[in-house]
Amino acid sequence: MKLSNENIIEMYTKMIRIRKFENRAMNLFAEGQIGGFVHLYIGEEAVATGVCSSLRPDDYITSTHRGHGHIIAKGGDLKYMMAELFGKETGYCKGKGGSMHIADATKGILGANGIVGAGHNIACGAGLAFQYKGTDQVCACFFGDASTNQSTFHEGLNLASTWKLPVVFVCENNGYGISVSQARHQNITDISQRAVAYNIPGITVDGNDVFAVYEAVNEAVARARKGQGPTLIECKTYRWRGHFEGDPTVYRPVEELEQWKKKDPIPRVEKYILENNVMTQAELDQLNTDIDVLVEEAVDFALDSKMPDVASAVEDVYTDIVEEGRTR
Amino acid sequence: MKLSNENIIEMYTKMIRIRKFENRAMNLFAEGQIGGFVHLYIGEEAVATGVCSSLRPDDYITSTHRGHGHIIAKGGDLKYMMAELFGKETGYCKGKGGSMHIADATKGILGANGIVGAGHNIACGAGLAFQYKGTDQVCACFFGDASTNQSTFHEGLNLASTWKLPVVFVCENNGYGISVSQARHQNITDISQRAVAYNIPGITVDGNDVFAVYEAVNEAVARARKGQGPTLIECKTYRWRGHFEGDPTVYRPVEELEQWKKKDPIPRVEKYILENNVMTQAELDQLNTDIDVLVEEAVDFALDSKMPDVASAVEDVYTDIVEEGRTR
Amino acid sequence: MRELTYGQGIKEGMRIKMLENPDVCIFGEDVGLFGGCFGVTAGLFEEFGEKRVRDTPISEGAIIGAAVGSAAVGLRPIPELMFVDFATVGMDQLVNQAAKMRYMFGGKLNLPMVVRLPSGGGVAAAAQHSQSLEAWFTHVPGLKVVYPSNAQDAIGLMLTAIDDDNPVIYLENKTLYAMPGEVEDEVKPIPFGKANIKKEGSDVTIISYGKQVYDALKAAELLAKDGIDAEVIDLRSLYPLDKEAIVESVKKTHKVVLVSEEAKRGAYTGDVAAMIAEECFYECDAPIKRVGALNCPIPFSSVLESYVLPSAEDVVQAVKSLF
Amino acid sequence: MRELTYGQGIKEGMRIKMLENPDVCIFGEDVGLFGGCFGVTAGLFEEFGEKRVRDTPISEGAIIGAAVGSAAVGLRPIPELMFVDFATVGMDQLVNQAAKMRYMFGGKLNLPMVVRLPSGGGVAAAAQHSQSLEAWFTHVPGLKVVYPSNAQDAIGLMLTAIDDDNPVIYLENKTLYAMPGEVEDEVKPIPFGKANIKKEGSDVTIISYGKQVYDALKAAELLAKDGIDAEVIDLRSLYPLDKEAIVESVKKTHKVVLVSEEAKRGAYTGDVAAMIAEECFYECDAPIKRVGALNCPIPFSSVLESYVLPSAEDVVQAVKSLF
Ligand SMILES: Cc1ncc(C[n+]2csc(CCOP(=O)(O)OP(=O)(O)O)c2C)c(N)n1
Ligand SMILES: Cc1ncc(C[n+]2csc(CCOP(=O)(O)OP(=O)(O)O)c2C)c(N)n1
Ligand SMILES: [Mg+2]
Ligand SMILES: [Mg+2]
Repeated sequence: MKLSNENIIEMYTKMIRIRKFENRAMNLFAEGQIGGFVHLYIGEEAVATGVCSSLRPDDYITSTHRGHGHIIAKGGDLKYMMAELFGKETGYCKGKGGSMHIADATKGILGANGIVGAGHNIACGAGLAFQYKGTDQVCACFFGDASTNQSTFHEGLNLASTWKLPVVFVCENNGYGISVSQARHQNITDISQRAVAYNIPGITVDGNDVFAVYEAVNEAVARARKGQGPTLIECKTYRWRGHFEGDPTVYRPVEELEQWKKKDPIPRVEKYILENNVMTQAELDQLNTDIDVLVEEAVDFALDSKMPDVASAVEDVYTDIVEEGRTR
Repeated sequence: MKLSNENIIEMYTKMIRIRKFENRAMNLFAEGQIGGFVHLYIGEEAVATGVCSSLRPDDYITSTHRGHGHIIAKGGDLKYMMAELFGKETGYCKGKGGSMHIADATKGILGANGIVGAGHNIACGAGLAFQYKGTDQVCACFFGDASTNQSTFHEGLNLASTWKLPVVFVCENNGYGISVSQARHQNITDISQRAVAYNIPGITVDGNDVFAVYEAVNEAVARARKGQGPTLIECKTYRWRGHFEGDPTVYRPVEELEQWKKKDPIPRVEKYILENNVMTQAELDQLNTDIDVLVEEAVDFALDSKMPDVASAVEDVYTDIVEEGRTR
Repeated sequence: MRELTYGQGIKEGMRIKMLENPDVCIFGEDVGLFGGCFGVTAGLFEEFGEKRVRDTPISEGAIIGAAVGSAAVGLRPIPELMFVDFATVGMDQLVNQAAKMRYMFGGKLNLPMVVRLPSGGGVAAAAQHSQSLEAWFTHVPGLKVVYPSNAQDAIGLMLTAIDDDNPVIYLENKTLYAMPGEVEDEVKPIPFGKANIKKEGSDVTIISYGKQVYDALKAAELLAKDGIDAEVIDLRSLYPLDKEAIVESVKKTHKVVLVSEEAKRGAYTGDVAAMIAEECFYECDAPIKRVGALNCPIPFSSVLESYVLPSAEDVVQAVKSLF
Repeated sequence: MRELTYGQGIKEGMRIKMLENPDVCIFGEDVGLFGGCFGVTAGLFEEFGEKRVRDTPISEGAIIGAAVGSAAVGLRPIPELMFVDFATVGMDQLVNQAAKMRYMFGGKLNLPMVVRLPSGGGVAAAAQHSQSLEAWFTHVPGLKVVYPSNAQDAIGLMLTAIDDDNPVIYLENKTLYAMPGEVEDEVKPIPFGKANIKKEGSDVTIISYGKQVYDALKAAELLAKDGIDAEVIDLRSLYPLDKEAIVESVKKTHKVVLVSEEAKRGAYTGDVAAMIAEECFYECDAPIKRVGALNCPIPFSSVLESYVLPSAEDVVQAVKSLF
C-alpha cells in the first residue's frame, strides 16, 4: 500500500499530538490540577491514528474510557478537550462530562464512554443509519481486549454481521483489563479469532505499527462502504501508564513495560520519515515544537476559562425541559 | 459407543414420556384447561433425552422457556409438572411459576426460565460451585439457537472457558427464534463454530438422533468431570408446534415441517429397538400404554388438586419475611 | 369518530409518523411478518417493508443500543422490547447511554427515540413477563415516560413521542391491547405533562394511569352509590408530571388515593404521593392512600395473580378508609 | 475499641465469615491481587488464595449469574460489581433471576448471596460512575437492601448479610471508604430492619442513611444553634425497613425530613415519605420534606457536582422551612 507523504505526515502529527497531550494530562493530574478518572493512551497512539486516518470527516467513531487518543485522531480540538479535563465551561461538554465523556458529534465522535463495551451497539446503530439512508459512511468502534468479554461485544458483532452494517470493530489489545491479564480474562490469544463466531473477516495486526493498522482498516472501511459488512481488527499494543492515573501497576512486571517501550510506535514512524525523506530532521523538530505550543495553548485556554455557572448543572438533561435547581 | 439395553430403554422411555406429556398439554391448552405461555418440545425429544441420559442424578441442568422436555428427561415428576401447568397448589412451584418456571432442585433441575439466555451464567455458577467444592458434578445448560445471540451466551461461554468450568452447553438449534429463522438472526450456519471464540471444543450433531446426542454429551461430560472445561454441542432439530401454543406459524413453509416430521426421533429409536431385539413389539406397546396411563394419572392428579390459597401468594418471596397480603 | 383497539391506536400513531417522515423506523424481536408478540405492528412490515420494520436477533442491548446510535446520527427509531421485563437485559444502554448522553456531552446531541415496552400482569405470564417497572424509568433523569390508557391517547401520545427529540419510554398495558375505544377521525398529538380528568368529583381524587384508570373509574361508580363523589385523573404522562392538575384536584377534594399495578413498595405512585405530601400537605385532610400490587413477584396461577394485582374493590376500600 | 475505616469494616465483615465458613467466597473485577478498585478486598487474595477471591472477566451478567448458580447449589458468594452503575449490565440476573427464583420455584430454593455495589457521587467520576440506585433495588420483591454509614455498621450488616439465605444488596458509599470510625473489639451481627437513632431530638425527625447521615448530623448541630432539636435516624437497612422506629419518632416530633443523594425524582426517600403519609399522616403537622440530588445526571466538574449533590446546608433549609 503506497502512502503519500501528506498521509504520513498527517499520521505522524496525530501521533505526537496524542503523546504530547497525554503527557501533559499526566503531569496535570500528578500536580492535582485535574481530577476524576483519567485513562491515558500513551503507547497506543498508532491504533487510533491508523484507524482515524482511514476515515473521512463524515465517518463516525465510538470510543471508550481511554478516549483521548481516539478523539484527537478523529480531529478533536485540544483546547476543548483540555478545558473539559479541567471541568471548565468551555470544555467539549461544558464540564459535565470530563475525560470519560468527551464527544464532538460535528466531527463524528459519538463520545468516550465510561461503560466498558457500551460502544459496540451504538456503533451498530450509527452503521444502521448509514445503511438506512444509503450513504457510504462507516463507523469505527474502538474497544479494549477485556471489553471483548462484555455482553455487548457479542450482541454488536452479531447484529453488524447479520445486517451487514458498515462498522469496523477495532480491538485495542493492550494485554490487560485493569489488573487482569488477557490470559486470565479469556482463553484465547488472538481476539481476531472471535470473528469466526460471526462469519466476518478477523485480522490481527501489530498495533504499534501505524501503517499496518492503517492498511488493515482501509481494507475494512472499503468493504464496509461497499455494503460487505463489518470486520474485526485486533491491534496488539500496550499501555505504558497504569490503567488510570494513580494505578501502581503491581500486577505486571516492569520488564514487560520496558520491552514494549522499545516498540514505541512513534520513533518507528520518525525513522521511516527520515529514511524516506518525507521530512527532514529540522522539519520534524519544528513539527514537534509546534505541537508543544498547541498543547500549551490548550492548557492556557483551559486555565483561562471559567468554571461553569452552577445554574447550568440542570440544563441539557432534555432538549426542552429544564429541571429545578437548588433554592439555597 | 456401546449402549446397554437398559440405557436404550431408559432413553426411549424418556422420549415417549416427553412426547405424550406434551401432546396432552397441547390438548389441554386447546381446550382452555391450561393457560399462560406454553412452549412445547414435540420433535426435539432426542436432545433432552440424549443429554440427561449422560448425566448422573447429582448433576444439574439449566433449562429454558421450552423446558418440559428437559425436566422430564432429568427425572421431573409428571404429576407435579402437570399440576403446575394447571396452577395448582400441588404443582412443583405451588402454582407460582407455571410452565416457564418449573424447577426441582432435588433432581438437579435449576428451573425452566422465561428469560432467553438466562441459564448460561447460572449454569456457570453451578459449575463454579462444583469446581470449588472439588466434586466431579457437571451442569448441562440447554438453550435455543436464537438465544446464542443473547449477551449471556457470550459471557457464560467465556467464563466457563476461562475458568475451565464443568459445564456442557447444549444448543437446541430448531432453526427459529419465534418467527425469525436462523439465517435472519445470525450469519452462521453451524452454531458450534462459536466455540472457536472461546477455544473450547464445538461439535454439531443430529439432534434427532438420540444416540448421537448421547455420545457427544458423554464425551463432553467426561471432559468436564476431569476438569478439562466446557464443550459446546449444537443439536440440529425442529419444533413441530408453533413457538407457543396459539402461534399460527405463518413464517415457515408447511413442507419444512413435513420434511422434519419424517425425521421424527422416536420411530428411529423404535426401529433400533426392534431390529436389535432390545424389546419386542409387545413390550414396546406395553411401555407406551404404561406411559399413557402415567400421563393420565398426572392429569387426574392435577385436576383433583386444589387451587392455591390466596394467602400463599405472599409467601416464599423470602426465607424469613412474609409480605403483607390484601386486607380486603 | 371511529373505533380502534388500544393496540391499533399504538400502531396508528406509528403509522402516521412513518408516512410523514422516512426516518421513522421500527425494530425489535418479531416485529416484522409476525407482527409483534401482541400483534401491535401487524401489517406495518407489509406496508413499509423490511428496511423500516425490521426483525432483530434476541439481543435487547443491541436493540436499545442500535436505537441510540441511529438516533444520534439522524434516524427516529422506535425500538420495541417484547416485554418490559427484558429491559433489564438492555438497561445499561437505556439508562447510562440513552438517558445520559445528551447531558454528558454538554447538550450537543439529540436522541429522538421511542422505546415501546409492553407492561403489566393479568395474562398468566408469571414473574418474568408481568412486571411494571415505571418507577425505575421515572427515576432516571433524561428519560420521558408515558403510559396511555386508551386508543385515542395511545395515538396522541405516540405522535408526540416520535416528534420529541429526547428518549421517550412508551409503556403499554398488555391486557388493554384488544380493548376498543372511540377515536377522533383525526387525532391530534397529546402534549406530554397533561393529565386527563376522566371524571370530575369533589370528595376524593383518585390518581392512576394505564389499566388502573378503569379500576379507578369503576371504583368511582361504586362509590357514587355510597354518596362519595370521586374525581378520577389519568396521568397519561408520568414524566413530565402534570403537578398542576394534581394540586388543583387535591385543593378541591382534600383526599387522595393513588393506584397502579406496580409492586407497592418503591412504586412510582409513592413518588407522586411524596410530592403531594411535600408540596400540598396542608390541602390534605386524610392519609394519602396508595393501592398497588402486593410486594411479591407476579405469580402464575390466576387465583394468585388476581389476588396480587389491585382491583376496583381495593380502590373502593382505600377510598372508604378515608371517610 | 479500635479504629477502622469504613472500607476496612466491609472487609472485616467478609473476612470473619470467610474464616468461619469455607463456602463464602468473593468474585468480581479486579478484586484479587489488585484489591478492588477501591481497595476494599486488599489482602484477602493473599490470605485466602485465588479460589476464594477471584478476578472475573468484565461481564457483569456473568458475575451476578455465577453468584446465582453457585448460591443455588451451596456456596455463599459475595460478588462485587465495581460501581453500582454497572448493575445495569447484569440487571436481568439480579432482578429476574436472583430476586425471583425462590418465589417462582415455590420457595424450594435458597439463594444466599451478597452483592456489593459501590454507590454515590462526590469523586468527580461523572454520570456513569456516580449513581445512587437504591430506589430500583428496594422496589424489587425478593431482594433485601442495606446501606451502612460507618465501619461498625459495615461489619455488623455484612455479618448478617452473609448469613442471610436471601439475596442481599449491600450498598457502599465510595466517599466513605477512607473514613475512620470506632469499632468494638468484637462486632456483633446487626439485624436487618433495625434503624439506628444517631441523635435523639424532639422537634423534627431527619431520616437518612449512608453518607447523608453525616449531612443530617451536621445539620442537627447547626439547627441546635437555632434552638431546633433534631432527631437523626440512620436507616441502615432500606428493606426490610424499620417502620416502627420511624413511626415512633414521628409521633414524638411531628415533622420529618428525609435525605439521600439519589436523584430526588423517584427516590427511595419518596417511598418512605409515602409510607409516612399513608400510615402516620395524622402524626405529621407539616409537609414531609425530602432532600436529594437534583434531577440530572451527576456532572463531572466539581463545582457542578457539589451543587447537584445534597449538603448539610440543604438539610438545614429543609428543616427550617417547617418551622
Ligand atoms: C460495564 C463496566 N464494567 C467495568 C468497568 C470498570 N472498568 C473500566 S476500564 C476497565 C478495563 C477495561 O479493559 P480493556 O477493555 O482491555 O480496555 P483498556 O483499559 O485496557 O484500554 C474496567 C474493568 C466499567 N467502566 N464498565
Ligand atoms: C430476554 C428475552 N428476550 C426475548 C424473549 C421472548 N422470547 C421467548 S422465546 C424466544 C425465542 C427463543 O428462540 P430460541 O432460543 O431459538 O429457542 P426456541 O424457542 O426455538 O426453543 C423469544 C424471542 C424472552 N423470553 N427473553
Ligand atoms: Mg486492555
Ligand atoms: Mg430456536
